[in-house]
Amino acid sequence: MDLRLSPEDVDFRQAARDWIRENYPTEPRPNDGPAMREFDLEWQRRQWAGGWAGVSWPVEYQGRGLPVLHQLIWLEECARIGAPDIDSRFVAVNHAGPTLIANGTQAQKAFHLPKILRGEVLWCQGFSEPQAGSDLASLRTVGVIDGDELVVTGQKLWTSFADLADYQELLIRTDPSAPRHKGLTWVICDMRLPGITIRPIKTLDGLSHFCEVFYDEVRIPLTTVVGEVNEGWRVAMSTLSFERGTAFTHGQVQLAAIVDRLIEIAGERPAYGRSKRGIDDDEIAGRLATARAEIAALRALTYTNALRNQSASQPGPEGSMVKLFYTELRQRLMRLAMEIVGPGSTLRGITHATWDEDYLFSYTETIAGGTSDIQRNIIGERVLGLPR
Amino acid sequence: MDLRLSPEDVDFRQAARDWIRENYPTEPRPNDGPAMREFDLEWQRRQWAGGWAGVSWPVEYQGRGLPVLHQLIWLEECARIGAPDIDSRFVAVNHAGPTLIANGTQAQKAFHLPKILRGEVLWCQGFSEPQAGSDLASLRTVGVIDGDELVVTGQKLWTSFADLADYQELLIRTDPSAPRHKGLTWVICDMRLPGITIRPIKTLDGLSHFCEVFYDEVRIPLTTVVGEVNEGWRVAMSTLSFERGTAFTHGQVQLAAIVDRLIEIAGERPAYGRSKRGIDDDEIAGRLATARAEIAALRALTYTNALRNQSASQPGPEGSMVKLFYTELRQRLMRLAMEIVGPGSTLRGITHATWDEDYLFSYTETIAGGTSDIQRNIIGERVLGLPR
Amino acid sequence: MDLTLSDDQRSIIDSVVGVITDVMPIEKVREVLAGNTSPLDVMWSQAAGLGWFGLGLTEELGGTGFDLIEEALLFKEVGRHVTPGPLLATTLAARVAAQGGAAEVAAKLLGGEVRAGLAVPLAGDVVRLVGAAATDYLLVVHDTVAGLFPASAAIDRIPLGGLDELTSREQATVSGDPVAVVSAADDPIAARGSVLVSAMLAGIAEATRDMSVTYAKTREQFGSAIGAFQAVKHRCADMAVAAALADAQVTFAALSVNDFAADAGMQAAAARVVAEGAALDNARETIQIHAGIGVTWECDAHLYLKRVHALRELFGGEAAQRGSLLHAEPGN
Amino acid sequence: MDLTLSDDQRSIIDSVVGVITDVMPIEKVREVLAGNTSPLDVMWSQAAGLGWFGLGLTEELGGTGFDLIEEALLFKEVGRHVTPGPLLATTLAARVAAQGGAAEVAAKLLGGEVRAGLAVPLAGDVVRLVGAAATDYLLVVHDTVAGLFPASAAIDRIPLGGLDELTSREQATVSGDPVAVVSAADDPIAARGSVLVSAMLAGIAEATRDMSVTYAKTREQFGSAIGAFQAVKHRCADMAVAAALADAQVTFAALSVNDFAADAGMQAAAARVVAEGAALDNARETIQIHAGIGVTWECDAHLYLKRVHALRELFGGEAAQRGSLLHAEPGN
Repeated sequence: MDLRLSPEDVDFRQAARDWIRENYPTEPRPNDGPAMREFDLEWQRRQWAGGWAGVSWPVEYQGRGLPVLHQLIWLEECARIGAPDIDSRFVAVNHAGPTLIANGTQAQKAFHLPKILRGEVLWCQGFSEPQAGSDLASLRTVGVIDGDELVVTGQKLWTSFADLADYQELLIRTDPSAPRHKGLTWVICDMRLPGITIRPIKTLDGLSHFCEVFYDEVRIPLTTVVGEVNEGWRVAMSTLSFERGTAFTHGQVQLAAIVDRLIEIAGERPAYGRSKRGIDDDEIAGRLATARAEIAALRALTYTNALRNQSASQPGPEGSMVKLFYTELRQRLMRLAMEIVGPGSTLRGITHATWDEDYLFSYTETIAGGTSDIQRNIIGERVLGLPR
Repeated sequence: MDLRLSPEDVDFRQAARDWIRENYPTEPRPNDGPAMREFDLEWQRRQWAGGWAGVSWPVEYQGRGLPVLHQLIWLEECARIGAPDIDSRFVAVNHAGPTLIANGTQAQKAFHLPKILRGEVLWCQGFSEPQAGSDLASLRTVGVIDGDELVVTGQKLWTSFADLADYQELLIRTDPSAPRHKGLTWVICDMRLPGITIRPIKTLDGLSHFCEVFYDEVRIPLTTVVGEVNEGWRVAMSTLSFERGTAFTHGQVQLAAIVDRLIEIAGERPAYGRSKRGIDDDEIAGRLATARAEIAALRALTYTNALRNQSASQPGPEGSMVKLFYTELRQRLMRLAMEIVGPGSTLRGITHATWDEDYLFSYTETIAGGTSDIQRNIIGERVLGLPR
Repeated sequence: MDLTLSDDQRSIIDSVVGVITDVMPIEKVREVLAGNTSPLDVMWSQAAGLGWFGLGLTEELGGTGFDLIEEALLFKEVGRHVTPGPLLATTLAARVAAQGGAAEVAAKLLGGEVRAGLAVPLAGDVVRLVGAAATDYLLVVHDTVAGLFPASAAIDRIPLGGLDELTSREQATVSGDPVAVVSAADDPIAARGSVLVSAMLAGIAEATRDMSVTYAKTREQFGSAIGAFQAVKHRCADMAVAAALADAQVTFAALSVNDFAADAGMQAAAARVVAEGAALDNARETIQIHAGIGVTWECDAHLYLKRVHALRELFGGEAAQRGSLLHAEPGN
Repeated sequence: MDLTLSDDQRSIIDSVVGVITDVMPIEKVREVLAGNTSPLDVMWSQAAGLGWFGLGLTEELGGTGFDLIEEALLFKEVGRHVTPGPLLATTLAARVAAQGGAAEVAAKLLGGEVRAGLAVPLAGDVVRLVGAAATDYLLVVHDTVAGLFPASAAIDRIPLGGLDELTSREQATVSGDPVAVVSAADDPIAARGSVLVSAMLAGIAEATRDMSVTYAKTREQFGSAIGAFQAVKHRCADMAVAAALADAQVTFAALSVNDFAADAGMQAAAARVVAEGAALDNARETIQIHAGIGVTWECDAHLYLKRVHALRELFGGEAAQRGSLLHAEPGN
């Protein structure tokens, strides 16, 4: 084992750092709407043009084909310099792309993969439903085969960027008579098809992070089915596993930045409602030190998982450990931040305009993408082998 | 609502305090064995002689017939002055007595109740078994009716003071064909009957707090059945409810004493492995302050439950709240104590000879009498009405 | 000692709940949140009519003659229903006015004609105004003294953000003379305020427990109500324990402070610590148990969470209680 | 960067596990606990024969020429098996002797002829001896310097209690001259020691996780294995996360300290904090998951819990790590 970067790794890091510094968008990112879409796609296009898109995507699909370590380095460098988080591009680049590479037809790959890397399209995810949250397999949106089309009717919930996306990873029930996990199908849904209605959902921070999507007899060509009809559960699970691997690298760098900033603030003023400088308050200082230790350990675990699993065809359930710990740590850290800066602080937030928004948003993170309880079930059952 | 004691209450408190101060045993309590039994029974006898036994037992059973508030005052005064905890007398005075009063025959009451109050006998409990811990209803010790006797064969576990007790609250299966909770019977077992073997269990603190009890065709008269044959579950549940009511009053006063002592120690020296005086370390001081707040609230909850439920025929499941919070708080507090005094401290412990023993013993408290998980099940299902 | 509710106390609770469910149910709270203040005006006149602002004030001073415990029962319901408006500040302000010799101002406050906001002292004359938007008086509460000022005494008002959209926050400087002053030795306004904040927090802890339990009984996943899963069930149990402790301790604190008991300071501090913890943890768990629904604007969970943060800054938060707790003499 | 085990590293682990399961399985640990030291002597000679005490020492100095990471792998197994005996002190003592010019003493330590205990500096010359009973040398480790003394240098030895019956504790005064001294600038003995303590703690976190998972799969209550209940399952999941974090961070710390990396101090401190938390929490949960069984002397859970407490006092506990963490420069 060796932590030191090889000369090639060091060169890659330096080259990445130099290129990002020269090229990342420094103007403020629009908060939402088409302007944000355009901003994010432009940044993706610039990466493509610079030869940095798809660092660890296979070369045959125009990726760089580099090891996962370089992917991690790339993500860390982007985050450290303050380049935009992958955010709206996440589903396309980190979900849909890898899923198509693993499960798509030649035609699907040829059509979609270049559009993704070149920054021409955004994707969104369509898994959860009102009655199928944690219990994803109970979803009810149905697809009826009619000739060479699927006719889809139902409702999806918690779809981020549905209003900005071109395509959707859509999971539907195609065999209502089959057991829960059987009879599901994973299709590529064009978000501009007739019969689709999108409604943003306002979240507790006053912003809209999610949408509801309604499907009224939406006709989707059968050629867009990924995997086989009624094989959708297997395809979806592989997609979720991708999410739980290195997906939180950017966020982890943000956590480190949050702690750096909190230590700085604690060195300047008393914690909210207290009398001593935050850093001189043993309780505050102890919690900040522990947070830094936990962030270091989370990074070590992310690297360990990623580097040990790079030969595996898809990430294992260990990704749930990173997701669970990362989101809980983030929420815990934001609660500590509230103790230090107090509500209504005029200090600028780290990932949102204000610390209040950063704080409130952290409540969504232990829920979105599978609640902490669901992650603990996965760890207990799939990593530790405990009975259901 | 009024917190102030009435003149009668104040008089009772003063009289109790005066009497206890004059009469409580000040010589060190033997650690175990017949000497401890004799010590505890002698203290019970002295209370009887002084007219203080069974403060809230009904007058018809030679109790004082006083309200539960006086019972709480009595327990607090005993604990504050440092009189012995009820400990080995607990099952007799707080379990068996109330259970017999509620469920016993006239003959059973006439025979046993005076012996209990007068300090002639100790009782122990025989509910848990190796395969029936949290899942009490799965117990396997069988009793077969043979003429006017039950022939009992099996094994009980975690029986405190089995080696010192005269009688046992014994729960056995008398109808193996009935569903789990049916077919159990609650009998009074004379611990000197032939066929009983008792083996002490050494616990993690190096002491023996529990015993195993083996029954090999032990013949117990049917006249000792409390309630009806196959009605034992109901009787046992009433007994467990008693345990979860005011049973922790002495312990709560001990908690307060532990915090007092820790604050004193923290004012004299640095916490273990740290550099400042404990009381000047904001983290240590904050945890001590929080502990004191939690102890105050636990006392308030105990009083509230007791005084509001005194008209109920038996304590409700709310007692599980006190049991859960008290035992978890005690363990948390002992972990804090280890942070302050460190392992191997030569300072005297509060309830054991050393802080180490106090600390280790706290691990048994969240388990004995129903684990914290079982308490949470009871609160969830029986207090909040959540589904099983 | 008596810890059961008297008939009077039951009527007070019933009456408060009646008014709130009638004129300020959660839909109306959301109207206020959206900027429509008329439900607040309706509630205000009813509250004044029923004597809410003088519940704990003697009849000679224009009040109803009850005690702090009855006020605590009222404010527990206010917390439980995330009721908006400067109810606490106006109640305390009426008390200060009445006892500080400003009988006319007291009468107006008690009668609902005018309202007061709170001013939390920061440094020198600089204060943080909390819930003081559109109020006529400002109550500045120090540990040792409480002073009532006309709203015009606050100059250089700068609006501040805050988590709770229903509680305004501003920074300002207070200048000029108070219309009434009461020293803590005569009447511990800060201690009463803190107990009533604790009561609101205890109400929030109970409301969020109830919200979670109700949802856990009805929401189905994996073929059964989620309350059947231990992860949810045990969390609800912990919420119930926290709420029960907070409620019991608030009662002890209210009675102790009212009686000027020797351990009143410790009891009030304990109530604050336990109630803050219970309210914050329970609000947090309520969001988590409601999962996706829990983070939406339409779910009430965030209203509770945000209110907890708004309340914590009044009359000294958890850290400020440490001294009273560490140096407490054993009670009786 | 490479985070997979090399073949050499796998062999080291296999060999260590082989020796321990052969000569010091838990039954033998309990024999040592009962006062029979012969299993310890057998283990000691095998350990010396396999080069455990010089694993991280260069071949010129009599070692095997591996690095701190290989020592960490060894001590993780030592932690995992609650192996008794002053293995860590002897390993570090051999290093100090070899580098401090006491070649003969180094050879005896490496060869298993003599053993060393640790002396934790308290104030002045007063130390706490840990695991120093029946040892021939004492290693006194300060942050800046480590000195090796003959056992006779410790005078006024007073036995102290302690939670871990397998680790002796005494108070003593050290006088006289060291046989060897190494400054931290040349070789950071305290940092290496702390990393190896973290490795033992990480091993304990894994062992207790495994013990709990195994029990949860086999113990039945209410008609199913208790691991099917979320209360148990989720606790096991949290234990797994804690153990995985500790293990990963110990690896980063060992590699960083060995490389004299710029962020080595932060990495080592982080490993210590995370591993202490994981070991203590997991040991605690193991007792609770085993319930009644868990608090018996026969259950191994308490051996782990007590060992955690014995390890925490070596080379600066959690609170001592704060400075390194708060003032850390961002790493690479």
